[in-house]
Amino acid sequence: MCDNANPYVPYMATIEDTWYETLGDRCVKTFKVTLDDAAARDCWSHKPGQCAMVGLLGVGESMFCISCSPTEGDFLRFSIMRAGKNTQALHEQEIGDKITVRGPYGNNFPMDDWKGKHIITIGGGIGQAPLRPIVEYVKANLDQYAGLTMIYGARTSGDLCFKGEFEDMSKRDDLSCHMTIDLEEEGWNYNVGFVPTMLMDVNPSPENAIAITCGPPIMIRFVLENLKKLNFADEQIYTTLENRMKCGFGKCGRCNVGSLYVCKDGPVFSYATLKDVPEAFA
Amino acid sequence: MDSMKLSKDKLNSFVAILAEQKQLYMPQAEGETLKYSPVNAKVQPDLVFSNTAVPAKSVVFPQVETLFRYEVEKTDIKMPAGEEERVLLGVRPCDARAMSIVDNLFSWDVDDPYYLGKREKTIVVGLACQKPGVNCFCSSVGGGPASTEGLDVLLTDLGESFLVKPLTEKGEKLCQAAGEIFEEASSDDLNSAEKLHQEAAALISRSIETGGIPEKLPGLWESGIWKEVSNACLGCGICTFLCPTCHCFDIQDEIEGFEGRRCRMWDSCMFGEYTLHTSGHNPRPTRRERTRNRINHKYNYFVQKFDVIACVGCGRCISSCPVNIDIIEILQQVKEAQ
Amino acid sequence: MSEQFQPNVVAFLCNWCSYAGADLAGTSRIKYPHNLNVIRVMCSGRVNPLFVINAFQQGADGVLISGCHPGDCHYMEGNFYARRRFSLMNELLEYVGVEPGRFNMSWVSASEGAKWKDVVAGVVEKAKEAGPFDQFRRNKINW
Amino acid sequence: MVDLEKMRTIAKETVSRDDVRYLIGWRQGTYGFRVSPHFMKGPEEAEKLIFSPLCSNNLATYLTLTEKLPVPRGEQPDSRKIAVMVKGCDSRAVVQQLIEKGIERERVFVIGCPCEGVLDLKKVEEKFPGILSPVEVEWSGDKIIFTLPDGVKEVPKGEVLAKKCLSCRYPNPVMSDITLWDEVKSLGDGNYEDVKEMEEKNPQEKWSFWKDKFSSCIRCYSCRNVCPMCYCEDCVLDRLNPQWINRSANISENSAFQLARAFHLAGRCIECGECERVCPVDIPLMALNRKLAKEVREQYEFEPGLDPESKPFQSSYRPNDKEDFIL
Amino acid sequence: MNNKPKIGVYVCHCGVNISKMVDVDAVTEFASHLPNVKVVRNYSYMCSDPGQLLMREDIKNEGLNRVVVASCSPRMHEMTFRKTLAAAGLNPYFLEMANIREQCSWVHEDREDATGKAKKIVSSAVAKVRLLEALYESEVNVEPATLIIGAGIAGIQAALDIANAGFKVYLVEKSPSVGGKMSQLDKTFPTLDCSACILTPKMVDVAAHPNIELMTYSKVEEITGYVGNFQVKVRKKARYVDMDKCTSCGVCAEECRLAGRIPSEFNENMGKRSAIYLPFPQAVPAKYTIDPERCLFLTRGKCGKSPKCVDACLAGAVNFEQQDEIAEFKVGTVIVATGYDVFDAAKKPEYGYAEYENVITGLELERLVSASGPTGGDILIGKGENAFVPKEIAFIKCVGSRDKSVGNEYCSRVCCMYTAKLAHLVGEKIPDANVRVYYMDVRAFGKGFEEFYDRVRREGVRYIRGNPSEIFKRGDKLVVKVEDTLTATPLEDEVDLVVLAVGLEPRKDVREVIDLLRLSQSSDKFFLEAHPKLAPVDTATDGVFLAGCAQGPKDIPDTVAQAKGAASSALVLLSSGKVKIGAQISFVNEATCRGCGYCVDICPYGAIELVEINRMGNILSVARVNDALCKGCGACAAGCLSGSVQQRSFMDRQILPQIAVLGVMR
Ligand SMILES: Cc1cc2nc3c(=O)[nH]c(=O)nc-3n(C[C@H](O)[C@H](O)[C@H](O)COP(=O)(O)OP(=O)(O)OC[C@H]3O[C@@H](n4cnc5c(N)ncnc54)[C@H](O)[C@@H]3O)c2cc1C
Ligand SMILES: Cc1cc2nc3c(=O)[nH]c(=O)nc-3n(C[C@H](O)[C@H](O)[C@H](O)COP(=O)(O)OP(=O)(O)OC[C@H]3O[C@@H](n4cnc5c(N)ncnc54)[C@H](O)[C@@H]3O)c2cc1C
Ligand code: SF4
Ligand code: SF4
Ligand code: SF4
Ligand code: SF4
Ligand code: SF4
Ligand code: SF4
Repeated sequence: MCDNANPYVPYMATIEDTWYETLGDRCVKTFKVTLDDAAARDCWSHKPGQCAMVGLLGVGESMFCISCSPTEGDFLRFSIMRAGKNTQALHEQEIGDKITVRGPYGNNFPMDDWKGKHIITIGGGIGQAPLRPIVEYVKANLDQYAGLTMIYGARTSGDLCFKGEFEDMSKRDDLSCHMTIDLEEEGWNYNVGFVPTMLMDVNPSPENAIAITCGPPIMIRFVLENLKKLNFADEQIYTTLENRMKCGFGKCGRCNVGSLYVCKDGPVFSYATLKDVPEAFA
Repeated sequence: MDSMKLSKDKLNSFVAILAEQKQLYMPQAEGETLKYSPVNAKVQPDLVFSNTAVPAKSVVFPQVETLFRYEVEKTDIKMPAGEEERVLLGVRPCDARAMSIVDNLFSWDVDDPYYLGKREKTIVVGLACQKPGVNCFCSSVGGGPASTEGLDVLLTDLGESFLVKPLTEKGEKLCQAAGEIFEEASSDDLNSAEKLHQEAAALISRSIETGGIPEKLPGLWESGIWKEVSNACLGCGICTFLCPTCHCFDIQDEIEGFEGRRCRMWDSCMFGEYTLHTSGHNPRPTRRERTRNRINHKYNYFVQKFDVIACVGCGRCISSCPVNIDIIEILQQVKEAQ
Repeated sequence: MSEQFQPNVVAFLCNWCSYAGADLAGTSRIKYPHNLNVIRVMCSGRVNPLFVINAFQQGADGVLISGCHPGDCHYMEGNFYARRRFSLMNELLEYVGVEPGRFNMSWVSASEGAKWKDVVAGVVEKAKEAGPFDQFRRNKINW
Repeated sequence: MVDLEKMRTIAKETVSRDDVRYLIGWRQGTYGFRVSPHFMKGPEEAEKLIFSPLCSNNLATYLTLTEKLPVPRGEQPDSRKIAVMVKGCDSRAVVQQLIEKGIERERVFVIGCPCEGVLDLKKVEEKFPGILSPVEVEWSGDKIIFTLPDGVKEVPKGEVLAKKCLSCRYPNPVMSDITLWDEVKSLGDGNYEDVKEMEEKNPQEKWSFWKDKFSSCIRCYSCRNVCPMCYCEDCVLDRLNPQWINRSANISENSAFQLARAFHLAGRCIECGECERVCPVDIPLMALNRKLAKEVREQYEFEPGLDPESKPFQSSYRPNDKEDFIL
Repeated sequence: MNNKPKIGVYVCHCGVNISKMVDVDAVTEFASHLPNVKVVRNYSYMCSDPGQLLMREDIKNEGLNRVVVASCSPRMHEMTFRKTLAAAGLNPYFLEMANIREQCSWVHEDREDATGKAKKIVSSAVAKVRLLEALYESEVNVEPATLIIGAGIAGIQAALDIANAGFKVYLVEKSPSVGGKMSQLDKTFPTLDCSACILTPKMVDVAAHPNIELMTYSKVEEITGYVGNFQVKVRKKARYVDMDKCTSCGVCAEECRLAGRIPSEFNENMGKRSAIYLPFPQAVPAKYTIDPERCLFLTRGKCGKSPKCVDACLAGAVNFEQQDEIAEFKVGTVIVATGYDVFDAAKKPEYGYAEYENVITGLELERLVSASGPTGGDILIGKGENAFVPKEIAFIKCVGSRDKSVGNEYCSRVCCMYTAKLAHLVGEKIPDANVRVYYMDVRAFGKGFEEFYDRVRREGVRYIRGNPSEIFKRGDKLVVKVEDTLTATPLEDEVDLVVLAVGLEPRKDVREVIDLLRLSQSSDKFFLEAHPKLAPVDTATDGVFLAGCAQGPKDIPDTVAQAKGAASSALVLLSSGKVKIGAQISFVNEATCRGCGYCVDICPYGAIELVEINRMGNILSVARVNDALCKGCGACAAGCLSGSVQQRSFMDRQILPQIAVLGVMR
């Protein structure tokens, strides 16, 4: 019964584990959840880049990208920034609490098509959440890809998500990992500077490479510019969009950019597709 | 099944039969506004030609609709009761056509169980228009005063009687159920109906040649006309709430005591919050972008996706817009723009 | 209805006068009906007129706002604003057909325990007379 | 007397000024009796300007409706004036906006148009149904002259004028930088007969009237959007946290919304009647607004939108405000 | 971090006070099913040490982060339990009290009803506590200085006390000299000390004190800021006389072209002065001042060939180039001691004050009996040749006091006694005078007052109970028309002099001070104290105190006592150096504020102002709350249409769930 008859009805899920990625007003908390229903678990299959509607009965639901790769195990992870009504309520939930999940929605990063290529992720702030599954996926199948370069930045070291993981990865010599923050900080041993600048410093070759970027709009704008300077072709550049959405499967309107529905045709888009789509970077 | 005739003095009984079998919806005046409301068998039917303020979409896509219910702090989800069979009587062809257009969206890729559930259980009995409104321009967008798209039965007012034309299996069944009260229609009746249809079409005074517009719109993305045509817009959303093809909705949870429900309700792309991100960023920050989206959605995006213009020319958005933002005028400007 | 209708009144009391007056009624062991429940605010001026509408929506059969007598406001002016706001709210509610007596406002000082009792008794009585409020109670409409 | 030539000349002069960004006036609409706001950027657009009994729109709304887009770094926000044409009631909206600091005096240029009353389109369209081609309409004493496709028709004012105008006390702008023509006599004394009539009814009658009206509200919020006083960045009616009013449209939420809106306009509503005019389901919103306006005027001797220096009604009090309703 | 609320509900039996009428067990059981409730306990006395210990342990062991105590009124024990929370390391504002005693068990008679109500009260508290936020009290430093406005006896006394305690005082006086009304008095009741003799030394002290910066002939132009941190701007008006050079010899005044032609304010316009003048001989500072409104040079630009004063002054002190100076400084507290005005007797035309020269006010008589007065201490009525010594003298009391027709309902408190005093002094000066006093009541409430009143009567002053209706002239006599209400006989009393015992009124220029500090007035239009009994020297504005007649009519002993009270209140703040700021105050959501300023108008404490912010390049004005001024009434929050200003702990989103619970639970 994998074809869920009513797409509006969520699965119940239990929070297995939670922790804070960042602190402060707009802190990010990661939730590791499993679906309660065994049948639902069997049916559920997501790919890097896909999202899900996570919510609470009585509060509402919001779209989040699934920030883990299916290669990590039979669970889901969401890294959620506290921003408004739903996310605030979600942040209050703790291990053992029930939340609702429906999905997975949207397309995914074409991990298969990218096999044999050098994968470059360029993330900023909470924008690393959709990129993390790529990283994990490639890490798990490192032999199938030509390499993995990660560039990740945030305003301060306190705003970096998944910092521990990055620290571990930067110790590995089979990965190229670059962490940066906007301004100098005491005890910070990695790079300082904006992500787009970092990109130029890392200077990745476009040869057989794919660059995926996600972050605040202004960062994306400059990263795209710089990727062009580095001679990346439009088809080699990917990003994910996060327009407001309510249903997740192309009914409620609102998430469209031009004639594309982010929830169905996205959220993953290649720059080749997006560059001519009005509103894509609005 | 062939067309039949329903004498006007039998209209009462026809309505009573329908109302007994199914939930009957008819245009009813609520205060000074006409909208489709459920009626009982005793209603005095009054099939008038003036368009309802709220389109017939409200019957299959109600302004508020419960998706499911639950108890606060509990985990089981209770589905609303199944849909009842219903008949929609006196629908204007444009409204019916709108439903068939919206069907595309709600059955695209993922079926929408609520809409389609209602749609399937609804028999649409239309009434051919004879007195088009000032702002009707259905014939410009592929419809007409006697268009049958989306209808199960079409009635034509012949004066003393209605010509009843079943159009679908559902429609035929409905007519059969009414049985006796119909008379046979003569070929004269058919001819005069045809004539009335043509006369009505001729009465439509507003029009716009829509050919080429979908193709032209993408090129006008940055054009000055959007600012021009949206200056006066209030962002009120009347044009979309009352549009029979507008189908956007919001989803909200509502709590009453210890029970809650998740429901959906009409939303409008003319509202600022529609696309507003929690961060405060809004990809469509002003009425200019919203107006542009409204027109593009109807005349460009929908065409790209489903190959049909998502506008049926009912003229409601023109008549109801408080500041005379006139979609025909906008389309005219689109055509003229360089 | 064989059982007598027990109304549900929501009251907003300022901390310094009316809440203290209600406390005094308590310390003086003055008895009054149980149908009124209190939400404490610092000043009657804090009561947003929309609270009243909301209370009716949420199931109150009556609403009471109570504060210090004019001139006695702990914050000097708060009750003057409250008076102006609720005088209008009162007019508005009556105008749309909310029975008079459902919405009430009173001045009860910290020393008026006895008056508090009278106010409660009066307000509850009026709500009883008016019966259950269902004009625009939420009550799962169209669920 | 309306002098369109003068209106256009002044409009031309005004938009040509360096310190004026654009001018908002009225122009003939796209069909029948409709009129549309005219945003005039240059003198060449002056010919489209009109002023007639059809010009109901309160253009002051646009002074606060215009979105403030982010200003690119290094640029200055456009601080030029916006010129706006106002009738008597509209001018009160401008004054009230000044009182509430919604606009700054030096950012507006107010062109006053003394007004002999505007028409109620519903009445007009009932009288002359199905008219498509734009119609010219003029005042003429106590008559309105319609130049219809099938000839000129004279109609007594009383039959077609908007209700608010029949009792309007401020037909002349109460504030303007320039007034286009001679002042006109006020048509009414602003009595509240209709309100009093409703007040007479018993609660059941009142509610059955309002229940009917409130339940047909589709919650499009046009009434709010068109209101020159409703320009909150984030209206409480839309807010999700806390959620004062649920989104769903039913008698409970609709009533709460209606009462909240009316209350928010107490002592602020300048009775331009726009909210009622735009309501697509014909809810008599003015009856609510006027009720409160009546109380504010009769009991507090206060009228909004008259004196830019005055304190807003809702943020002031008098020690001797009435309190006969208090226990 | 916002953790999921883990609520502990503690239901108190209060001995049997609660449990007798409320089924505590049922409430406990009920509360355990409420959302987010982790621990529910009941106990005989929650406020007792073991009761509090229970909570502290649960907070620590069960990880509770919110507490509801269902017991007595929050007015009783909110503080107690807040401390309990704090002691357990929890923010004290995560507490909500459910009052099931005063407003439940004690007032209901049916156990079932009372229990039902207790459940509702607890639910409502739970609904709110879930949404409470941690709050922090803050402190601000107090600038160790005080501004005193007005240098009458009140201001002088307060200044000396504070300065002696070692703090800086800025004493600002409007007129050219300190001293106020007291300096105009001759003797003071009831002891008949000479006013100048007791006042002058203090005036001199004030000028000489190292901690006092005296600014006479100055005006406070602006006060901004809040308790502990007031920013003050004072305009020191140009005197056109160099204070350092002037030796106070007075030659200039003698030489002045207008010498003897300008009515002297100090002498109630009875004597004359020059355009360059010393208000009175004992004036402090003893420096001359040029009256800019009268001086020929200053008004016309020309005074003969050259101004006589300039020529006359050997010290070269006259300087027409002098400009106003602005002094700016910071203070922690402010004392308002601006005094009073006497009632304008012309407002009672029936007494003919404006018409007849032999109708005078009490204050004028003070000047006439004073040795430093216009007549050198002789009671002479009329000018020059015609001046005469009155023999038949009538006093009329309560002129402008206790009189609704002129809008003064209050008693001026000093007129009874100063009438007695003046009657006595008249007797001293004119031994054969016949003095009678027309009165309504005699109020001799103070220490030694009754004795003094008695003495004056024994001296032969006649007290006649009656309120004169009219005074008119008959020949060269004045006729006082009155009914003796004790004997009910109408009288027409022929006299030579009528003295009106005028009452005390707020100063005509009081608006200036109101605008400076946003002070309120009581119904008598004097400044309103924070509480008539418990805070008579405080105002609604923290750090601002009242002294002397500015707060209401009073005599000198009371004035001095209150001045000392104000000084000590100011010293409390100054010496502790810090003031605490409440936590349950308001804040503005600048993202939604529409800058309408309603809240600014509404706030009784002037705690909100509109500030300009830059939102993505657009300059917008939005409201901002000054934490130090906000008292947390929440009036602003209810008045803000867009809900942009919210009061902490009483936010809309915290109250609405309470309403919901109370409404839904039937
Ligand atoms: C495809 C996609 C992936 C996302 N992935 C993540 C993620 O991994 N981590 C994360 O922290 N956030 C993510 N977001 C953003 C997240 O959905 C919003 O932050 C969240 O909806 C805010 O909801 P709220 O109720 O707290 O805010 P409120 O403003 O109170 O919510 C109002 C409503 O607006 C909608 N909404 C508001 N902002 C957004 C937004 N930016 N995008 C979409 N809908 C919005 C929500 O549906 C919500 O119901 C993603 C959004 C999209 C569309
Ligand atoms: C006729 C008469 C006789 C009296 N006799 C007696 C008596 O015998 N015994 C007795 O106990 N009481 C007597 N009183 C009462 C006595 O005068 C007052 O109690 C006393 O003067 C009060 O002093 P004060 O400092 O409060 O006010 P004031 O003496 O009025 O001093 C106020 C000072 O503030 C200054 N000031 C005002 N506004 C400002 C401003 N904005 N900025 C700067 N400075 C300002 C004024 O110039 C003045 O110097 C008598 C009163 C009257 C009218
Ligand atoms: S109805 Fe008119 S004003 Fe309202 S949103 Fe639509 S176009 Fe704008
Ligand atoms: S305009 Fe009319 S229908 Fe729309 S929200 Fe206002 S009252 Fe309701
Ligand atoms: S409430 Fe209506 S009448 Fe009043 S100002 Fe607003 S739009 Fe005009
Ligand atoms: S209804 Fe109230 S909150 Fe909403 S825009 Fe109008 S004034 Fe503002
Ligand atoms: S009342 Fe509200 S909207 Fe107006 S200035 Fe104050 S906080 Fe802002
Ligand atoms: S809570 Fe009261 S004191 Fe504080 S800012 Fe608001 S109105 Fe002023």
